[in-house]
Amino acid sequence: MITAEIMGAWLVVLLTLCIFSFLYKDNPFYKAAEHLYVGVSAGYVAVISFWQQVQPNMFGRLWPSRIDVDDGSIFTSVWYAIYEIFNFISTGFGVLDRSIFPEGGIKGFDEIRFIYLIPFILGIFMLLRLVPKLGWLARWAIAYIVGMAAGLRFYGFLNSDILIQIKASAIDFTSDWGTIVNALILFIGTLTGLIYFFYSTEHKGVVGRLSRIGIYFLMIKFGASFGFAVMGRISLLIGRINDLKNYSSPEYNYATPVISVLIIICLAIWSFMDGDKKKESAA
Amino acid sequence: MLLKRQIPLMIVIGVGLLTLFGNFINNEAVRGFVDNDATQWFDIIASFAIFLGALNMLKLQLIKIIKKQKNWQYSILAVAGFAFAIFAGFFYRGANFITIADIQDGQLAIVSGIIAEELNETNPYDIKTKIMGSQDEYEIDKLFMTEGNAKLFMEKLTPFVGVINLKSKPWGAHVQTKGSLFYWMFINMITPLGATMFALLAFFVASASYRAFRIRNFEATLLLVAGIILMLGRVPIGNLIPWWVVSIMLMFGIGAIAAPFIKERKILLGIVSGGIIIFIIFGTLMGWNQTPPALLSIPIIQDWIFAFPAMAGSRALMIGIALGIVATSFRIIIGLDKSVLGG
Amino acid sequence: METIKKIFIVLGSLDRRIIFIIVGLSVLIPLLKPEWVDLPIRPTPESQIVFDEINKLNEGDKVLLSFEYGPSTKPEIHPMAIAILKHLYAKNIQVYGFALWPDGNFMSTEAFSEVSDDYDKKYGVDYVNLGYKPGGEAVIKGIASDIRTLYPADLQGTSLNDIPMMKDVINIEDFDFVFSLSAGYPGSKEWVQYACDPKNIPLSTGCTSIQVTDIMPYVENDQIRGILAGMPGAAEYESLVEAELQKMEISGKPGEASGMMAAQSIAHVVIVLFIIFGNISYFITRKKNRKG
Amino acid sequence: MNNKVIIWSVLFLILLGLYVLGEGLIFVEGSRVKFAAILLVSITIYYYIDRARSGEEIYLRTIPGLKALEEAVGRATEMGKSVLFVPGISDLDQVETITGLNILGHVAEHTAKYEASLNVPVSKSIVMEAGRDICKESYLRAGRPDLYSDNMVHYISDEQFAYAAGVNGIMQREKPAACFYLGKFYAESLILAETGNSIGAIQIAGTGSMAQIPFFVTACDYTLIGEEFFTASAYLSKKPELLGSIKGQDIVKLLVMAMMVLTVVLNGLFQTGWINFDILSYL
Repeated sequence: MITAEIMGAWLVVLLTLCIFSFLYKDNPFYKAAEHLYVGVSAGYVAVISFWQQVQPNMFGRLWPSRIDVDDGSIFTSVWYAIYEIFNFISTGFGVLDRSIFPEGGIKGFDEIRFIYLIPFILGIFMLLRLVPKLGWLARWAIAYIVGMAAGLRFYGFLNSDILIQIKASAIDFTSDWGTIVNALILFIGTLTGLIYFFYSTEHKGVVGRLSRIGIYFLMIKFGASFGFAVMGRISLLIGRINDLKNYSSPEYNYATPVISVLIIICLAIWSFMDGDKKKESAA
Repeated sequence: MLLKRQIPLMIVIGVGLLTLFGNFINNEAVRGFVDNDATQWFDIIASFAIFLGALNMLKLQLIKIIKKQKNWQYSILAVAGFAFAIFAGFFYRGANFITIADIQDGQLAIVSGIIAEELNETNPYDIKTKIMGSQDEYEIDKLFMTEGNAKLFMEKLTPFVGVINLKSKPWGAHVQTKGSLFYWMFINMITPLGATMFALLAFFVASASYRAFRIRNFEATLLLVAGIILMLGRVPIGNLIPWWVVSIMLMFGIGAIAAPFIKERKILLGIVSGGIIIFIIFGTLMGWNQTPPALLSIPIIQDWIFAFPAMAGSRALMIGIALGIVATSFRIIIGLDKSVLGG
Repeated sequence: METIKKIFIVLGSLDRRIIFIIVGLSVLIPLLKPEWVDLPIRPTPESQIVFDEINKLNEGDKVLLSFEYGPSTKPEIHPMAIAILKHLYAKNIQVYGFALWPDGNFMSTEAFSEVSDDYDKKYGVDYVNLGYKPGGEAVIKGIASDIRTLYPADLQGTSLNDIPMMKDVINIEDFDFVFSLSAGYPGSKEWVQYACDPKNIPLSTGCTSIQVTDIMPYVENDQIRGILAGMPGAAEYESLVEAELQKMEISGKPGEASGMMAAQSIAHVVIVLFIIFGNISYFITRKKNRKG
Repeated sequence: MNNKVIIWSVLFLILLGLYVLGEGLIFVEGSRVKFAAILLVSITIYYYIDRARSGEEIYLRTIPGLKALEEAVGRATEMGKSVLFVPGISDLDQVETITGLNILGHVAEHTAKYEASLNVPVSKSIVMEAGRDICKESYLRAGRPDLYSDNMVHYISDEQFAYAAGVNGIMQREKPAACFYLGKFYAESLILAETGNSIGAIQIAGTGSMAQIPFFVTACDYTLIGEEFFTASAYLSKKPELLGSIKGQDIVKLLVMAMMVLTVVLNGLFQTGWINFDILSYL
């Protein structure tokens, strides 16, 4: 009996093998899977950030549930009238059932924060970048993001990546010889590594020799990253082949073997036809 | 000119200084604004930037289809995929579940039997206790993608149960609950595509290891040797490598370092092979076969390389990069770097 | 000698697809037959530090577990999430789930549902999942200062006030330990810079292998307490937790990563041999060209 | 010149004094060192940017990578083969892409002078436009506008691996003598470097993406590592803010190294009890 579970498994195997088909050659299966991925992942991220951030934290603050906020003034009823208009639009003029703007406001916060109209407006400005004439408005929104990111990073990197690293270079001379020698290696390696990235003087004589030692330490670090990068990629490959192995069991109607045979046949036909086309165009 | 250049620049400088020095100001109002509201605004605008990215992608693909540029047929798939994600996110929820209440007395055993069979759990006993434990209504712990399947299961229960109704998870939470179409899309489309794209890299690394990674100078040798020792040291097979193999590798290493100083090929070969023979004889005499010394085991050497020389290089690089980012952030905050505001 | 040289030259121009097949088999065979290559797992010092740090926590402590990985890095990080949850549940520690990546929601839901039933932990009392918020560093700064402005409700939409274990939790200072399951940006580096350094809360991390060398300096001076490096790190932690569980007579399902160590080992040996053979054939062809 | 130094250091002391006075009232306690560090770094960098902008010549050492680029173009001309330039797969919003295009301008000048044919495959349409402007300008500056043609800079594909496959095709067909990879790279760096190696081309790479540096170092003849890449571009762009900023960073690097040595020495003395001032409590 075909359940959503089995249909899902077959789709997983099909998409996995389509991407792996790139190893043979760039072919229609790979192009199809790649474009599907571009479309679905863009939609996925947009839906998640709407339901996780924009709806609860922005609309939720502008129109919290009316019961705990209503002071009976005309202003609040006008304000919630706007809310109803938004809902009217979002449910396709009343056709669909209420989803984004539930009845009587969004549960979560207990007071209206009008100041959140600012990010709402800046957000709309960001979207206006698609409109050529009004594209410049997006700069205001980008300015906010760029400015705040710079402020956050200036403090974060200076504190954690420089000040605390200086503090960490202290060596405990009371410990045993082995630790002291290792700590000295660490200290010299860091200093000479920094000298390599020094641009104000020519790398000759003493500075030249120190920067040569520095590049050796950097190369050992890049060797470690090289080893880790290979390790990480192999782990991911193991994860995929493990999935394919699980889905080749009878419980999933032998999804992997069946689909791989089908793809191999289609690829053979395709490359055979593709070969002819190339011969014609070449001749 | 004011609107297009000056005001965005003022925003950058104002927000930048506020966020930077917000860490030092002591009064609650400012700190509250900087730490909470300002960050909330950042997150909200970041979400709109994500929408912009999605719409941009959509625009590109649609142009490709309309203008019938090369491979435009595949762009239809991209647009269809995007539409499917929006459909699963806003129009079709799924995640339906059933709640039952005031079960006719005596029927509890049958009801929990049916539920246990649906959830293919072994004994219905713990379902029975859960039902008794729930005050007014008991939510059956199974989410149905389509209302059709849910109704099928409800028919089996209706004869034994007083009140039964079909509900679904609230909008918004449906994006994470197991039974929703969105979750099905994540597990069966995004996971295989995303994961396999990365898995491809393992193949590319392998073919590059064979055909491109060359010991062209001393730096590249250091890099490859450190990489090999790390790769072998971090996996269980590393401890199987016997001590004399490691000593041969050490002698080759010493030979590589000495090579530039000793021009004569013959002498160099003599030193390296002589060294190996002495090393092995000395080792077997010292009984290293039974208790190999720590210094000659790949995982221990790997731990040392990881903890000290590689750490030094990593710290030097971290400080270098941090200085670059601090300088760039500084130029942005004082308004010197205008290119960041875009074309 | 001549024939060996000729073999290497032929090997030098091997077609890429043959290399792909060799790599594919070197991973598939150990997965199908793990018992052929059954090797003991030796924990590295850094994995041991992570284990000791978490073992030091005692009952009733609060741990912030942050999920910032997605499907493409799941094989490396998910086994860590399972092992950490087993360890925390076995010690009856309260777990608070957060996510800095959109996919983190699904990973956390899966991890919680996989482990919580075996240790019959109840949602809202022993563990809670607050879910994802976009914004990267800004979200961490928000968690560091005031969680309630950032999270009105948890992942299921129930407001924080009616979740028992959220009662006296205001911001990160109410947590005894932070563990970041990180696969890139935003990840453990941002936890160090915007939460754990400024508020000095102990932090440990399990991350993808590719990221290890960038956050190593934090590990060296305890800004991050130990590190689980990639799938081998996950396997090491699994073996440590299993030993601990046996001591506490709690039976549990074996970990996933340990089973894959055989495939990881064989694949590494194959890559190392590729590098060595590649270079030998490079030297021989270079010497021949110079002579010829 | 040195009265500017005095002005800035007096300003530094005043601001720090104000901060210390305001501690507890306006300012938070306990982060005096962080505040001083932010001030010191900002003033140092601004001081050197100011000197560069007031026309003073900023000395930066020659970057070996740039010399390697020029030699490679010369050798390509001798062998009568083309030069391939890959500006990475990211858009203009990435700093590394802009840096890569800066260096493209320099390379284009040399290909114009040596009359070597230049081929620049790109992955984003905006990068293509920017690349064409830069190449046209360089060919004009070298006095050979006749050699420039628009299809030197051409678009291949937005998708990562399809782009890499496309560039591989060009490499195998045209067999360029020199391949340059300068920009932001992800995993596709492996495919490019491997094919470049198999056709025996001289390969020079430069990127800020640390994860790709190990692969470039082992697969290419010369690699501009992280900061070297950015410095080379600033060196070519002759923009005062960039040159001054690099000089400022160098001086701050010296300060950091001095502080590390100081920490080790003072901490050592403190441990052996000769002084009772514990520097670690301050940092």
